Amino acid sequence: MKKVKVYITLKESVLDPQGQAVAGAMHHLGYQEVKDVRIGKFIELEIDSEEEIDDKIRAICEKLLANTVIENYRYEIEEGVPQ
Amino acid sequence: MKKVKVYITLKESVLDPQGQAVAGAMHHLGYQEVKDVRIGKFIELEIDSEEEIDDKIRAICEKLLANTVIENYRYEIEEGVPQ
Amino acid sequence: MPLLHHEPTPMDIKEQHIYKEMGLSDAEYEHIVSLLGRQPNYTETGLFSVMWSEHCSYKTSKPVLKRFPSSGPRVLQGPGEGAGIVDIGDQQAVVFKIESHNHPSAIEPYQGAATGVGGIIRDVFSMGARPIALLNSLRFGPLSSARVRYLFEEVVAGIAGYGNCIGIPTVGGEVQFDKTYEGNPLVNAMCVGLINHEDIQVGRATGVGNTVMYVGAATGRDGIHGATFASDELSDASDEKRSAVQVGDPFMEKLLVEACLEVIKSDALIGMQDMGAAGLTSSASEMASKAGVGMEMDLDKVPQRETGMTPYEMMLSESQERMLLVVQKGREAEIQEIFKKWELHAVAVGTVIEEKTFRLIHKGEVVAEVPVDSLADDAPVYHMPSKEPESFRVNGQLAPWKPTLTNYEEALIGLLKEPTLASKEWVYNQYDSMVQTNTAVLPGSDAAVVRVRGTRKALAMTTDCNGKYLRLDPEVGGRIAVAEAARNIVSSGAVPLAITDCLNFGNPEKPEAFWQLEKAVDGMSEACRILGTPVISGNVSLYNESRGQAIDPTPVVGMVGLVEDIDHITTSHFKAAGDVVYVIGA
Amino acid sequence: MKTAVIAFPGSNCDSDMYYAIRDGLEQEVDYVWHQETSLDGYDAIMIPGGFSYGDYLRSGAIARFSNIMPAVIAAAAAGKPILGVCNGFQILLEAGLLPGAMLRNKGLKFICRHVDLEVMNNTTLFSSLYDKGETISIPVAHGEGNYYCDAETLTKLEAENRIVFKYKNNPNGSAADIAGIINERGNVLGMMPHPERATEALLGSAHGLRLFQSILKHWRESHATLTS
Ligand SMILES: Nc1ncnc2c1ncn2[C@@H]1O[C@H](COP(=O)(O)OP(=O)(O)O)[C@@H](O)[C@H]1O
Repeated sequence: MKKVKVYITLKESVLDPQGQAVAGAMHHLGYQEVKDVRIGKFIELEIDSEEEIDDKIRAICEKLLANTVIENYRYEIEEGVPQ
Repeated sequence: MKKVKVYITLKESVLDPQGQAVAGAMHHLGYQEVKDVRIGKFIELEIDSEEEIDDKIRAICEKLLANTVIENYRYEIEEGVPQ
Repeated sequence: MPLLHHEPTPMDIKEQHIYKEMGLSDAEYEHIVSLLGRQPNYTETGLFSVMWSEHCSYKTSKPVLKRFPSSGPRVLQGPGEGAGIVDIGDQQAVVFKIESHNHPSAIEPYQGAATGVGGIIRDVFSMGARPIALLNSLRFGPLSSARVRYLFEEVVAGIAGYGNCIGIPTVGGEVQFDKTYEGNPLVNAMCVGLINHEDIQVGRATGVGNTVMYVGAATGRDGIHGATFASDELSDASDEKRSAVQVGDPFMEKLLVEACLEVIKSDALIGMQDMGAAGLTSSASEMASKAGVGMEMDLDKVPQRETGMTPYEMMLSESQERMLLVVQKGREAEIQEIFKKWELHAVAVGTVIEEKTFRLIHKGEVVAEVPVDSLADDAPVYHMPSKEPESFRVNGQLAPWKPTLTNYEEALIGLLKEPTLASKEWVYNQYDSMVQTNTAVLPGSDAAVVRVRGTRKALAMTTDCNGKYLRLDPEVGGRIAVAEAARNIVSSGAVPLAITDCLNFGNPEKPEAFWQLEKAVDGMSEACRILGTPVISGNVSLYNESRGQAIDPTPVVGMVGLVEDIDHITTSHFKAAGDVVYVIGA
Repeated sequence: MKTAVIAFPGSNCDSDMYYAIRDGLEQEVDYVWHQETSLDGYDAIMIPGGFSYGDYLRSGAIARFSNIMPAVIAAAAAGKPILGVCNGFQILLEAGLLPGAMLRNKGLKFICRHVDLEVMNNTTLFSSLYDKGETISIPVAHGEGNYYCDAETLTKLEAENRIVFKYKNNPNGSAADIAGIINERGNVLGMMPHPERATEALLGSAHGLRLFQSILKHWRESHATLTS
């Protein structure tokens, strides 16, 4: 069993309305020092497979987890090395 | 300027309807080997402050970013060490 | 940091035919050179390319649209402004328009549909009206395809996501499935608003010296036409960072609606227009051209979401949730005060000038200077060749076909299983159809009915079109589309008032496709004349093709009717066992 | 009875609540903008539905930091009736005035339709004009209405009879079919269904009106004892 962590972020030029609203809330709360907030997804998968695991994860990310028109993704296997 | 990465995950005791739906979709696509999917948030902050940064981040997380009734959080400062 | 690419020089544009990548023909480019008396620079070429696009100039559809009847005793505003307006008595009026977002929805269905809803809402509240209802008309390929199911699910979610958040009820619509739409789904959104006559306002920039203000979301590189990205300077690496896809922010738009409706009450406001397709370029140049004046804008003042944006990028950006206002000189602070309550900034970005010129300044230099009318009015108008398709002649000679039915029960069940005929509850249960607490007839009947609070009146509304009929005979099909809408309105207890339409067709450069467009418009016009329902607004979406194959002609009709008394409201459901069922009509 | 309807940026059922009270209940009502800091002079406080701050991050997460919220919390402590509907319920949860949290609907889709509720407790100031066990039809309209609380909290809610409404056919996956709960003191009610959308037969149901009438009845009774 492998634990896979997937990080999904909006592409740089894509508007992040959530991040903007949260940054505004932080300023309102007195945290003026917060300059920028971007909100993405953090997905944990448990996969019972060793073979071609990278291919599988990439396929899952592109088909299901990330919307590659507006999002980027990266992943780590176990507590392993970032891609 | 520090870059802070915050990971928010649902507590284990809380059912994750979205994760279940995604797991179901993966099985449907033929990825039977995916056993469990949990969907959380990945938030990137830029903070222009050095002092008491841990205190600030913890406060921001507990007050705003995470709802500790259902969620856990952890964070990393810069490309630093996980907490 | 984004790449600061070097823009082609006027000479490059001419010699390398860069204008073609932007969608301008050789003749159009030559015409621009003669209007300017010189070669346009990159930014200027961009301005012309968007303003002379079919989307902004209606250059091929204009001669056809002229055939629509567009006036009537109740019409207060016909086609040409953000939305049309029809009087409903007691100093009130109904404002409505439909618009397509087909191509963006095919690329990114959730955001494409969401921003389509956002855009049509801005068209309505920029007239000064409070949006009171949304409708939509959707076409997809057969649900047997996984891609189609994905598009369907995401489009519906996008419509729901935007409309529910902003708090305008989505009260009706239609969804059909047919293989003609497999590669090219249709996503048309309609918005209906209510206005007091005294609040009607138009997008004009009158008053030399008055201030041009920018409100709403900051400008990013989103939505800049894909084709114009295809220049050599842009590498794959920059492509990574750039997305032509606009993301909608319904929360921002909710603030904009409330703030703009408050600003309307201020006599410091001269004119207001939303930044829709072609963003700053079209809103600014149209407002100036209509008022017979010019405009000078300082692009450094434009709120920017990204660093290093060029004038070209700012002018062509289609970032959502932005409005352009013209306000009386010296009264900017009053306007800013109103927006501040809604946590929005209003920024002075320009001035109305006497000289009928559209002038852009960036980092202290004039980066574009063109006659304002050349952008807004001088676009070429094309009278496309039209040809009756061979198939139409052949079909006309076929003997009528009658199905032979043996098992009626099976046939009925088979029909009811057709996704196009089946219940659309799965769709409309995702839409908040009740917010604003005026929806007297919810989705599921012939037309939705929305009460006019404080009166005994209500408005009935529907969208309809059956492309199959138009494929067989566009003229008859066009008539049927209007007549079906009218039947839905009448059977809800209302008198039809007027229509808006969205002409979804194939490539008009093909004479057969253009013929379909003409014939459909003729058929719709005839039905509108007979029913007394003028066309008060609309939208044209041409080039709906995939792999060279055009969709069935699909001129979606959005009709609104007036219920004189809420006691007249009627629903289509059977009410009680033992009631008698009549069939009326021919 | 004078009622405040709190409006946050992105609230969109604020006017529905306003009209339900003005036209349905025929009582005095004001909008109170989130930047205000006082609720003095109001007898009842309504936190309406909508998408405060776009419901970005989590429903109600940002609104609960508004300037008006300390006044809401003080009013709750003073025993004034506070009703949070839909987004208003979510804000009350985020603010800790009611226990638990909201998850996304089990089916992951937004749901808008009339649902049947069972009145579990008709001894509250919000539900006294209903019969216990009565079925009422009230619309829901939400994407995150799947009520969650830990087992201990649930046991407590049940033992203290604090579940005021339950769904008859749970549309969203809520724990124990919970549609609305009340605080220990009995003056703060949070519910996902929209009673303000069910105050006129023209709109499909008037079952929600009795909730507002219950609040008014309570106010009249307590007012009468105070002044007599
Ligand atoms: N996309 C949609 N959005 C909202 N309501 C819809 C949508 N599609 C269908 N409906 C509603 O479903 C009902 C039935 O629609 P439809 O199947 O097109 O039947 P018809 O056009 O014959 O009335 C109508 O009330 C319509 O408003």
